[in-house]
Amino acid sequence: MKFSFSEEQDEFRTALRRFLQAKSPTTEVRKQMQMDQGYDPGLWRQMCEELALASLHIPEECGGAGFGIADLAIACEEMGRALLCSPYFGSVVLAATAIREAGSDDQKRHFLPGFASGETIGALCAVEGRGGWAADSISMSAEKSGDAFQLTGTKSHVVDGMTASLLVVVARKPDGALGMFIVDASDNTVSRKPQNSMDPTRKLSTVSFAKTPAVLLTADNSNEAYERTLDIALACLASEMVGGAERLREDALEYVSMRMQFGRSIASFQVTKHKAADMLLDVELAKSAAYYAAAAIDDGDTDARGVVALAKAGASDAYIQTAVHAVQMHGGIGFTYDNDTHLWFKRAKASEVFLGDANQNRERMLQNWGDNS
Amino acid sequence: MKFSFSEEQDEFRTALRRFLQAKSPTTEVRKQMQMDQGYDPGLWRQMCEELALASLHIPEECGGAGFGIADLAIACEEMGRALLCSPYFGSVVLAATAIREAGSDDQKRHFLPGFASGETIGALCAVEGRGGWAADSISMSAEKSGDAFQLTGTKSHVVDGMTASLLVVVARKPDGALGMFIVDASDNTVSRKPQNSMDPTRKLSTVSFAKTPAVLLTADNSNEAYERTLDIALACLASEMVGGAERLREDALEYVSMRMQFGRSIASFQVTKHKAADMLLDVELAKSAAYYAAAAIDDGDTDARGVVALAKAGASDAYIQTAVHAVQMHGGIGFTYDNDTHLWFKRAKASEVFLGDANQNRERMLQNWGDNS
Amino acid sequence: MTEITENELRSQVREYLKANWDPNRGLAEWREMLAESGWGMPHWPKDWLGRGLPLGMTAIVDEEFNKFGAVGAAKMGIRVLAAATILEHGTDLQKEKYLKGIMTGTETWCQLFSEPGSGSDLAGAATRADFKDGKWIINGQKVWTTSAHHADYALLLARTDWDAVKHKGLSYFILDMHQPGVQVHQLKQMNGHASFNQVFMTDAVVEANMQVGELGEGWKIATTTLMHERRGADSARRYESGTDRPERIYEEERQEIATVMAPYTWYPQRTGRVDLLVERAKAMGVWDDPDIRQDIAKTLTIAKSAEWTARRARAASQAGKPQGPEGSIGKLAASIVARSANLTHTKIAGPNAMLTGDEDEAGGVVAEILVSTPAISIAGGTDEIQRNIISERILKMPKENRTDTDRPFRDVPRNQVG
Amino acid sequence: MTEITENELRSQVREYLKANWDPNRGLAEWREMLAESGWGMPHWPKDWLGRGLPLGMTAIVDEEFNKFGAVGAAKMGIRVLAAATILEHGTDLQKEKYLKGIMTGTETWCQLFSEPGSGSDLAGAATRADFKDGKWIINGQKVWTTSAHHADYALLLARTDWDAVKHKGLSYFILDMHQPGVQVHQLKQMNGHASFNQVFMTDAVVEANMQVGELGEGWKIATTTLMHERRGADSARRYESGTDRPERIYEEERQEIATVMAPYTWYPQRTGRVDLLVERAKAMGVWDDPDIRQDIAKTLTIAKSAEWTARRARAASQAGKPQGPEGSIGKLAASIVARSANLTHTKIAGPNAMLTGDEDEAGGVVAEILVSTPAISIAGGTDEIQRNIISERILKMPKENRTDTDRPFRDVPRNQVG
Repeated sequence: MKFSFSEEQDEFRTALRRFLQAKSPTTEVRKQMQMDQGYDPGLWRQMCEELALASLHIPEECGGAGFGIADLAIACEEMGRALLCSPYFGSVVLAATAIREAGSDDQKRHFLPGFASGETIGALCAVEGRGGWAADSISMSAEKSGDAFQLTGTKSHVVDGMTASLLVVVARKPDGALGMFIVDASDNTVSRKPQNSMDPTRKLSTVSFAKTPAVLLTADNSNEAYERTLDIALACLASEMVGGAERLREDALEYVSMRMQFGRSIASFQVTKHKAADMLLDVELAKSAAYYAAAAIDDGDTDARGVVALAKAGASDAYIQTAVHAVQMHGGIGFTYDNDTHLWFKRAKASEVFLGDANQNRERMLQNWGDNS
Repeated sequence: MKFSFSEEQDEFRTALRRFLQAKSPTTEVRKQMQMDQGYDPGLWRQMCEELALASLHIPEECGGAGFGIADLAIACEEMGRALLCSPYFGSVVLAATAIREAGSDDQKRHFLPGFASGETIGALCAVEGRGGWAADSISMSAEKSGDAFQLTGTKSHVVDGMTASLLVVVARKPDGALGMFIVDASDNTVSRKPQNSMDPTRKLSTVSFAKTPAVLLTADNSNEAYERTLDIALACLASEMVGGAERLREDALEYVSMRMQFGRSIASFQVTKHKAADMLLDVELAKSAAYYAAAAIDDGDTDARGVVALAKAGASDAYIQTAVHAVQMHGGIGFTYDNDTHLWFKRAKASEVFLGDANQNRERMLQNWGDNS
Repeated sequence: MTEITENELRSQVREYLKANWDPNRGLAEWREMLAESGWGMPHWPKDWLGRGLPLGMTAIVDEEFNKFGAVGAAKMGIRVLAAATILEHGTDLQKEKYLKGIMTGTETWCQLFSEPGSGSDLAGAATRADFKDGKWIINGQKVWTTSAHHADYALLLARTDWDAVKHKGLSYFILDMHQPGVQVHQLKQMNGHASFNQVFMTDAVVEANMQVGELGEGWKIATTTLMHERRGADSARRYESGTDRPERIYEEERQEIATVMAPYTWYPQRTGRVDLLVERAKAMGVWDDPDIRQDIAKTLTIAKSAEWTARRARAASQAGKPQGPEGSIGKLAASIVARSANLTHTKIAGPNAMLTGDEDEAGGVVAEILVSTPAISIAGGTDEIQRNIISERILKMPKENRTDTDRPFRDVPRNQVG
Repeated sequence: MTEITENELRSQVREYLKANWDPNRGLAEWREMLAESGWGMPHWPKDWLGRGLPLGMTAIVDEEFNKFGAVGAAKMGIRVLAAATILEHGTDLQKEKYLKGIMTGTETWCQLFSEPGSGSDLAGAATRADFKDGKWIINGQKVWTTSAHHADYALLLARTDWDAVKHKGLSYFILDMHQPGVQVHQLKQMNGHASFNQVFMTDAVVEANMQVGELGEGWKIATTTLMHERRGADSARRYESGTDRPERIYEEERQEIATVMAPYTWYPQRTGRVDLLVERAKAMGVWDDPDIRQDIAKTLTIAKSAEWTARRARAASQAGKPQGPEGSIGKLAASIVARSANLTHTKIAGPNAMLTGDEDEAGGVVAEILVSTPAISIAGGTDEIQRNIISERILKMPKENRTDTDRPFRDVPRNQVG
């Protein structure tokens, strides 16, 4: 379903949007983003228990709902729209996906039920320094220690790293290929430090390991499990971004429709109208790509990786462009802290480079471009 | 004088503009562009004899006026504005400059007076196939033959190649460095074929050599003479391009100011006004860079090469953007053959890649970027 | 109209074709038979060469024709708009006179709406129709007419009342193109093609009974014509290639298609031909150039996103869902795609972007792209008009204050056309 | 005013400074002396603390002061606009009362023009001034005020006639900021700084003799204030760093500068800091990345071109030539440069663009760029207003039809401000 959603999906979206409107208004976003923890555990429990949101793409045999990435992406889109403060992306989209893609059946059955119920909060540790998410930027190596492994070094830009109880660490196996390793976050060889994040609604941290015991996820011997994890995360991020972009677009339109200048509605000025039309175009195009990308993963398309990268590159450009326009359409008030526009602007800015910027994803796109795409 | 022109320069520009308005209206441009020769020899004689246009940057001791590149660039700007059909760029800007930069004093005294008087029409043969103007794309090698050299191979994209009596050919010397060689165009080992040019106001051809005798210009042993020739040509081209862009901008503005739609002047629509403002910005910025670049060469600035490349990159983007806007502002009529807009549009299109496109010139710019630019 | 099931319909068509189809017949003869039987335009009324079938069922008839390899009625070009307009607003006399020639393809139509003086403002038409001695005398100039040079009749919008407001003073006529008062000139475009005509009318004559609908209702009727045009844009202008079978009727059909399609050979190029980018980059040896790769990827990103947006819109309409905004932005997106593709093709071609015709390595295709894409943001509604429409109809933003619709048209400032 | 030659002037200044300058004096004491001698504001009239020198000659005085290392009169902030306005439109009483405090720096001023309800439309001010019992009673809200929280006086634009048309109902006042009816709140921006204030006036009082110029002429006077602001924008807001010499008067000057400049520490960042691009790319190890190089070069191209355009404008005005269009596009160009620089810095920073404050490798500077550039296309006239100005004033295109200037202001639709 690359071009439409099922009735169930539409209903799911409507219900979730209503839920987030009630639970995550910007007053609540502002409250959570100023706290270290960065989210409301009560709300998290409600999300997981009442709406089963953490279980969406986790296989049924692991306690999940067994839905596809398209469903996960709907959840992300709505969360991006509401700018929900939550460990959802870090734990469900990144960490759980990594285990889903790299874990053996036993490992999945052991770890994933905790994610599905929301009891486990995980985080994916991939980036080193300023290196980014690309596989070839990752050099931490896992030392063999008896049957298990030991990790040493520091990961940065770890989303929800401070709140996670379980860490999935990307590191090189003795054979040089990337492996993903499970680490208990409470191990006393693990030290964590919050990073000052431009987007305070998404908490980042560094995580350091010093001969930390780690369990290799064993289902996949190549870099592929990590790459697939990235694909899924990129598709979800693209959806989250178009959700935010659409919200910005709608709010800016509402603002200019309400405001007068020179004795007439600001929305009546032709340049405002044309800018609003361009914003609609930007957001709708990015949306179509995000929807297509998530469905391409579910459909197992051979060119899914290229298409996903396209969606993220498109979302990067569209989100920040929309945010810039949205501030501008608000005029001076749009640059103030009390106006909500900057909350999404900062998410747009951080998302621009999260999981690779538009340039990098365009290159990833062409390297994985199907002939018949 | 990077930021202003002298009174003499202003007067020169005014006189030349008036001359070209009279001699090169678009009716004349349309007439010349349909002919093989592509220019009016009578007008060429008048330009050279009455206005001494071909002599501007040729040293006084070689029969020239001994002016600088800034003056040459003014001429090019006005010719670009008028879309003059003339071998000026091919002969004066490219070929004469090559001799000026690479010739020994004797050689200059021998060849340049003919250029200055307009009797000699030259052409620079540099490009091979689809390779472009960059030095490392040129591989034709000059064979030593006694005291002289012999050339074999084909050059393409030769501006005014069909009408030239003297050819300057860029080829590799036995030591591998680029040399520039003088060839008599009427030698029976030289064969020429017109290329079908997108911009019919600037004629292109291929020129083939078969053991053609050639004289090396001997003042410079490195690639530098060719690179300096390129610098000067790029600066002149940038000026020519901003001249054309400004004309397009003015004509489009005049058109919308004259035309009514929905019972009001098209120029009264806010989006038309804002587009016109953006066009002014584009053209003025590109103009400033073109002026600065030409003066930087005259001033012998160490970062002149980078600045010249900047000017061409800026002009490439500004000219085609202006042309696209100009067609659009004319509406359907702007897409017709009878309307003049397309004449400049095609010049803009061809100029976009002439002497390297914007990407290539941006790279050339950074490779030659001064720290204090 | 009695209800008919799909299966019944299919077997009726098959039966008819089995009995009558013969590819060695002449095209005109065959279409005469179709007119008589009603199978050529089965959704037309029974009284008027059709079978009164619901429009939704014509696809079934088409399918059966295709299975049989049978040629259908003439449907390309303006003729279908003419038929729709005449069927809806025409008199019996007009239906009698024109419908058969339309469907058999023996008579060709063009549309005389746009004027050089009014551009995107179709309702600003200033061609005069004056009633003198029982006839309409037409004076004025039309432009952007496709195929006027071989058209027999035209749908004409002309002003009959200069004291009425803009939209109320226009009337709708059928103009016989074969008369001394009608001069047709080809209008050459910047890409060298001549897809359109200018039509000059100097005391051209329309008989009184060739006026369509009520006097002063011309704009309303033209709007329905335009609606049919938009609806049919996909099918009428698609690149029909016919079939290469050898029999006589196919040969005649191929000629017909070639004539109708002649003005459109460059249409694929005005879209920017994103489909050629990767192939051209490889052919020119720049597929590994990182800067060009970025340009290609950027262009592909908007092009694919636009394509998927169009498919989202189609999926929604097929599912009977209310159409979202995604349906209205296609035209504007196409402009952006074409512009981006133009610049990327230029960078890929490098120095060869300066060449054209047979010098161009892609046989002239790339050069044609480079000088054709500007059309896409003008033809069929400029980008500016599209943005007006999107902002007003989709985003419900206020309309521009109009000063041209509230006064007699003669008092509205307008362009003088030479 | 007697003519004086440049040399005479120079020797007069030198003589005065030789006799009086002492860096160990207090700043206030020294400026009292400057006020008395007329050397602090030599272009002010002789009767009003100046020497009646032509404006063009003040640069010579400044030069001599600089050579001596002598501190001049207080010139930063809104004070120069206040002085210019009072000198031009004020009463003798007003000059008497305010000019000295302005030039000695002992009293600080702010400007209360903009309102939350009218944005770019300054003349749409709806703050009321009602005349009651011999005083003006002010009610309303102002915004985007710099330094209101430590200002002593304000230049105030308020509406005195609601039946007059928009531009004719405003009057100009001097408001004493130290009164209970005036409340100042800091206005925090999205980048965390608080450079501006909101000012709430609730039955604030202006004595009758503190109204400036004629009643109803407020807009006209405000326009001259704004003209002075634009003219002085370069000098008043430039990043004065003072000197680091140890003597008392320099220390006091440094404190003064620091106070005035406090709101502006992030101003360099809102320009996008093109100057840091190459350095940051090298520091982050991406100077060889071809895609990033293109982005850097694109940004540098527009930035340098804009800089050279500004210098062309300056050269023309210095040569006394009529200013061409190049003078009017600087503000708009700055927006484009800042936007491009923001995106390029983002790509250079890579993942670290997600960090801020001390996490940012450039000590917070890059992060501050990323969230500050949106201000440049809004503050001091939005991009949209700039484009209106360019098209109307430079390109002479028609003005937008106004519906707010031809009727009593009370009938003009406007925003309700909470």
